[in-house]
Amino acid sequence: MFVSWATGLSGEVVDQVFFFILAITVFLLGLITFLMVYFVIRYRKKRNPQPSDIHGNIWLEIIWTIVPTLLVLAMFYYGLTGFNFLKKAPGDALKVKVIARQWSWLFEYENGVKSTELKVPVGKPVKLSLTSQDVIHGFYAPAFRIKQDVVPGMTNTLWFQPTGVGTFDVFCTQYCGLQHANMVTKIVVIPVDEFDQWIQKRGKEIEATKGKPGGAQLFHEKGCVACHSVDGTPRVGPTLKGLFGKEERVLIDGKEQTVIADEAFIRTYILKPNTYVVVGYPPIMPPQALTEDELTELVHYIKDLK
Amino acid sequence: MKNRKYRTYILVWLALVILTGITVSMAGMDLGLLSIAIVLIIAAIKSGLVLSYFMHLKYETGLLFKLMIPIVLAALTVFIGLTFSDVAFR
Amino acid sequence: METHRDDMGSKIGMWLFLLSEILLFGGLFILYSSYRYKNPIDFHLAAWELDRVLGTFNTLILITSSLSIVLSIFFVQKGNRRLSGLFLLATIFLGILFLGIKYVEWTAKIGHGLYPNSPRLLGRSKGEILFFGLYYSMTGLHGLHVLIGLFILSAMLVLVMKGKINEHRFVPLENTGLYWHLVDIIWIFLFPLFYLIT
Amino acid sequence: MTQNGVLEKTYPAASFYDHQGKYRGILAWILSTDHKRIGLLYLGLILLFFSVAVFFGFLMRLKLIAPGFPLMKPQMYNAIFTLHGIIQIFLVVIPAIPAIFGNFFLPIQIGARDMAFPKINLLSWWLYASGAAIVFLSLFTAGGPIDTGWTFYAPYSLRTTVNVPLAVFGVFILGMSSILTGVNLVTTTHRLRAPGMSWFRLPLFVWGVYATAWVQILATPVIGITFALIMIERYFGIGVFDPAKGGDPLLYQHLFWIYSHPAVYIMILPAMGVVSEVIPVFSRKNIFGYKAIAFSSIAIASVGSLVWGHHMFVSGQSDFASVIFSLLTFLVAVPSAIKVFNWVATLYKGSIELKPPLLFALTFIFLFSIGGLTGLIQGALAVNMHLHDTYWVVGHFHYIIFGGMGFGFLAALHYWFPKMFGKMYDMKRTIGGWIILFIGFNILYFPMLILGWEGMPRRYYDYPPPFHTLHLISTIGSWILIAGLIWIFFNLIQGLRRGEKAEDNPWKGASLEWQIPSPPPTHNFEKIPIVGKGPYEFG
Ligand code: HEA
Ligand code: HEA
Ligand code: HEC
Ligand code: CUA
Ligand SMILES: [Cu+2]
Repeated sequence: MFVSWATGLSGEVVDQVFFFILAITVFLLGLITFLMVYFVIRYRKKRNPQPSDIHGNIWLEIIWTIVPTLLVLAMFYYGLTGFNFLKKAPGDALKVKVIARQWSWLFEYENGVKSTELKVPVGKPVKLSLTSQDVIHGFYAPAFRIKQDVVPGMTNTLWFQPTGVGTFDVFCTQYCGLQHANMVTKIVVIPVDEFDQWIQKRGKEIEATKGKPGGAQLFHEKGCVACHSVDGTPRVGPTLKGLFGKEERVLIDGKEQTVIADEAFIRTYILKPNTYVVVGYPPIMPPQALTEDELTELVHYIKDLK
Repeated sequence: MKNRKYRTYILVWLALVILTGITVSMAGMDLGLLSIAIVLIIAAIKSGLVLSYFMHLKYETGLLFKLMIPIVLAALTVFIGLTFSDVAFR
Repeated sequence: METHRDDMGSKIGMWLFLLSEILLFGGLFILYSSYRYKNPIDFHLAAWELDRVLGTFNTLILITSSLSIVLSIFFVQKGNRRLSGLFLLATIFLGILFLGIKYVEWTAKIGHGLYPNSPRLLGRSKGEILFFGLYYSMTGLHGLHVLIGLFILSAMLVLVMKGKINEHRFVPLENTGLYWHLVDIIWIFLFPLFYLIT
Repeated sequence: MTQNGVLEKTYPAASFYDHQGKYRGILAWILSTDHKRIGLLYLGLILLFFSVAVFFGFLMRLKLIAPGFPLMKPQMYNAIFTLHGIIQIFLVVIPAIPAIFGNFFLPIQIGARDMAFPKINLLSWWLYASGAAIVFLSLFTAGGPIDTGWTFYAPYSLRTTVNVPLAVFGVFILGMSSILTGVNLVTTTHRLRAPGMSWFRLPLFVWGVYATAWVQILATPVIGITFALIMIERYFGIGVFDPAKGGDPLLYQHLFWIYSHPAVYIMILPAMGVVSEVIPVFSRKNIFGYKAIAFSSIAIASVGSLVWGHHMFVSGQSDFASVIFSLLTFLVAVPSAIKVFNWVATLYKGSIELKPPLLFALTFIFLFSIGGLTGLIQGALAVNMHLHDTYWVVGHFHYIIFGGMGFGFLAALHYWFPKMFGKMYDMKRTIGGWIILFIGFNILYFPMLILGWEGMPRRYYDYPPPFHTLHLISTIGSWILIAGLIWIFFNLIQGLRRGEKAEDNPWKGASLEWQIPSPPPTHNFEKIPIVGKGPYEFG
């Protein structure tokens, strides 16, 4: 029934704290509920017609001030130790940059390899540094019990250490607009040698293209896929299949017009999406920071989507 | 007694003008952080004068009047202080 | 049944309202102090661009208007409604003068291309953008309070002239005074924060 | 029972309903400065908004009944949870108890004829009504209903194309209404207490509302300026919250929560006051630890203003701040614990009659405890990393707001119903409705806690299939719950229409409101009473 059992060191730490506090609270809830029900039955009017006049008891007040204070301090302290662990990444951690934008994730490894899924080796600490290109997002991997908001203008960090191989969910937990619920990806934990092979292979590919990825790859990496399909199904944005040369109904400054989707049109659209709005779609496409090369590649790719 | 009050008001006004003069001339000097402190202290003195004489806080009786300004100051200090526990340690 | 009158109660109510006004500006002070802390140099530079002479002048105007309203209350309590009215008029005049100078200041700044979202401002450092963002919103909010104060003062003037406010019943005027002083106090802080600390 | 025999019922009971004032018809209500009429005006509007928001809650649950359930489009869902949150928080639970029952009963309980500023009281209601109208108006302007969540986090709220400025302007107006109500309540408590009504003879409801009123005065302006800045930002682009211009989005969150965390105590403190009122009356016994309960209200109000950062543990605020805020969060739970223990101790050796008000009050204690204890769990730094922005939080605050404040509200309504309307409802039927409500409530919200622990994020219009079962259970719970709610309110309406005439003091309460006729006459007291004993000294 449970979706995600804890995994990773962080998962174990958080669960310990969780169950510690849970135990105390369940006990207290049980106690209060029991007393409440017991008193209502024991001292109901029929059985106890004459109430006793009790105004209070200073000793009881002191006890039930001090005991809860001690309990909450214990909870705080335990939570703090876990927090200290979660916040201090070991120095030898594998470093990965995480880029969030509406509504997709991109992971960038130190050797320049980019991926839309987070592939990591088992048993090694991984340190993420998270940045956002537009609004606030939240990086959340429930199985590892870790979460960190991704705030534009700031670089936040997070670390975890997987203890077993497998594929784990990543959700976006900070509301970021229309497709917030679809801003999901995976953490794929694989054996160390498999990971090394993968990253080297991808690294070589990058070298082969001199760090210039092709259009198809850019289309994924820049997050276009979050909103555009290339197979004809409309998503948040219109499909880009067969776009080139099509006559497109667009709003320019609020006025509806027909334009031909030529190269200039596509270029402008990607650089300054607010210039046009395709009729029938919300005006929400974010502007992209692209180099000239990347732009050319992308436009080529879109032109070829027949 | 009433007339004395009249004179008090004018004196307070004079004090305010002089204090303004001091801050403005102070600001020309380059004392770094110290000048921020001095300028703010003078502003606090000025508002203290306005509060106690012009706004009569000095003459009001009752716990509520005595507590009001401390409550607000405490609230503001705490709000700024706790915000700074983030801003200054990030 | 006659509605009973509680002068002390009205005053307490007014003070409570003023407390909430202080915290309204308090929110802006939180922002100001945080951004100043993060961008000390930019704030330093930007403050040089404000006109210190006009600022000082405006400070003196508000201080003096505080005196005149307090005198207006003083005279109405003594039963001299004519003098009270005159001082009220003086307060209103000073308030208008204050807003006039603010207007000159703002138009000069806007004329220089320094206004929120202006291309010139966006070309500057982030701290300066923030400084001017805060400058406009804080002095703007303060100006709005002065403006509201002016309306209330004018209403009071009418009441004093009609004799509705007199030596037996002057709490509304006192409360107006409290409000006006608060506006003054806020300026006492705004002035050094924006014009002086450089 | 009279307070030292001073209060004699010598006058003809011309209730405030029959009062002939300047105006007739509807105007006699919406222009009335009688605190009781204003209280009922609030009641009407709040119940209206509440039913709208519950309907939205129902729609959300329906959408979430199965993965990919095609009830509505994503944008629609996003707008609905936003409206649900805004309406419930700003239009319903924040004003509910202080504005309805505080208005109606605080003056009576302290022996006053009206509030300190009756006209401002009326103005507050008008501001409330206009603020609400503006919020609703924003739904129909260009761009469609707002979709930011009730938190309006920047920079999303600055970028989205919907009409955020108008909506936050509406909330701004609501804030002004709230501040004025607070000013009125504090002044009334200070100035209009009847002779002999010393601070420690005040009913605990008055203490609760009094503490709340201070929070309203001191915290509300902060959100006022925050929302004003959002408006200015949208229209002029000053940049204070916009990271592209150097602004810091986290400062927006600080300012937002500086108000919005204390706001949760605005919701709960008056409800706690109600519970402190109901429990002694139905156990026929003085409240256990009067001063402890009174002071803990003040403690909650003041320390509660220092913990806002627990909403930001994973936002990227400094670790130092997180540690401080977590510590303070745990400490503020202690006064709540003190209250709970004192309430339970009051039952000890009482002579208890389990009538509807007491039933709701005890349910309050149970559900509030669950809500509060889940709050402790997510207040622990390490655990919050996991639970933040998941359904656990959704479960927490529904337990504590609806289970707490909601049931406190129902307790208040059933306790004072005979006094307010002069009619009695059918108590047996209330109990039937309670059973359905209680079962539905737990089926609806308990699965949310598990869902959250399993990692289901909030504000998701869709979810992966493994979460299906629990969502399904929760949705079924919402139907049961709404059935119970309809049952209970239907019963009250029946009571209004054909209930028996209520006695002046059906519960044999000792506080002042029970010493005057039901419903009260326009000026409450013929002669201002002289108070000679505490509010819970029976017999
Ligand atoms: C009426 C409203 C209300 C109240 C009273 C509370 C009360 C508390 N809340 Fe809650 N809270 C909300 C409404 C409320 N909350 C809302 C709406 C949100 C979400 C906002 C959003 O993001 O949209 C939220 C979110 C929220 C968070 C942030 C979660 C997140 O987003 O990550 C946290 C974290 O610490 C928290 C903690 C607490 C605590 C510790 C209390 C304490 O005050 C509780 C005290 C009560 C008890 C402890 C129970 C009674 C006592 C006993 C049974 C005796 C035993 C007790 C001890 C041993 C101490 N709340
Ligand atoms: C007071 C506040 C309140 C109330 C009453 C409710 C009532 C309900 N809520 Fe809630 N809800 C919120 C406040 C409230 N909600 C907030 C603030 C959010 C967050 C929004 C955001 O993320 O921005 C939220 C979010 C929220 C979500 C999560 C959305 C998401 O994250 O995707 C869901 C999902 O099912 C939900 C469901 C429901 C249901 C089914 C009901 C109802 O159908 C339940 C019926 C009512 C009761 C059980 C109450 C019992 C009785 C009374 C209250 C007495 C009457 C009282 C008065 C008239 C005051 N709500
Ligand atoms: C946040 C969602 C989103 C992302 C990410 C996004 N787009 Fe768009 N796109 C849209 C929407 C919505 C429209 C149509 C309306 C509008 O916003 O103008 C659109 C329109 C377009 C058009 C015009 C289509 C037509 O039918 O005329 C092109 C070309 C385009 N996008 C390319 C891209 C490229 C290339 C990328 C990635 C670098 C990208 N988009 C990323 C949402 C997005
Ligand atoms: Cu990205 Cu939610
Ligand atoms: Cu909180």
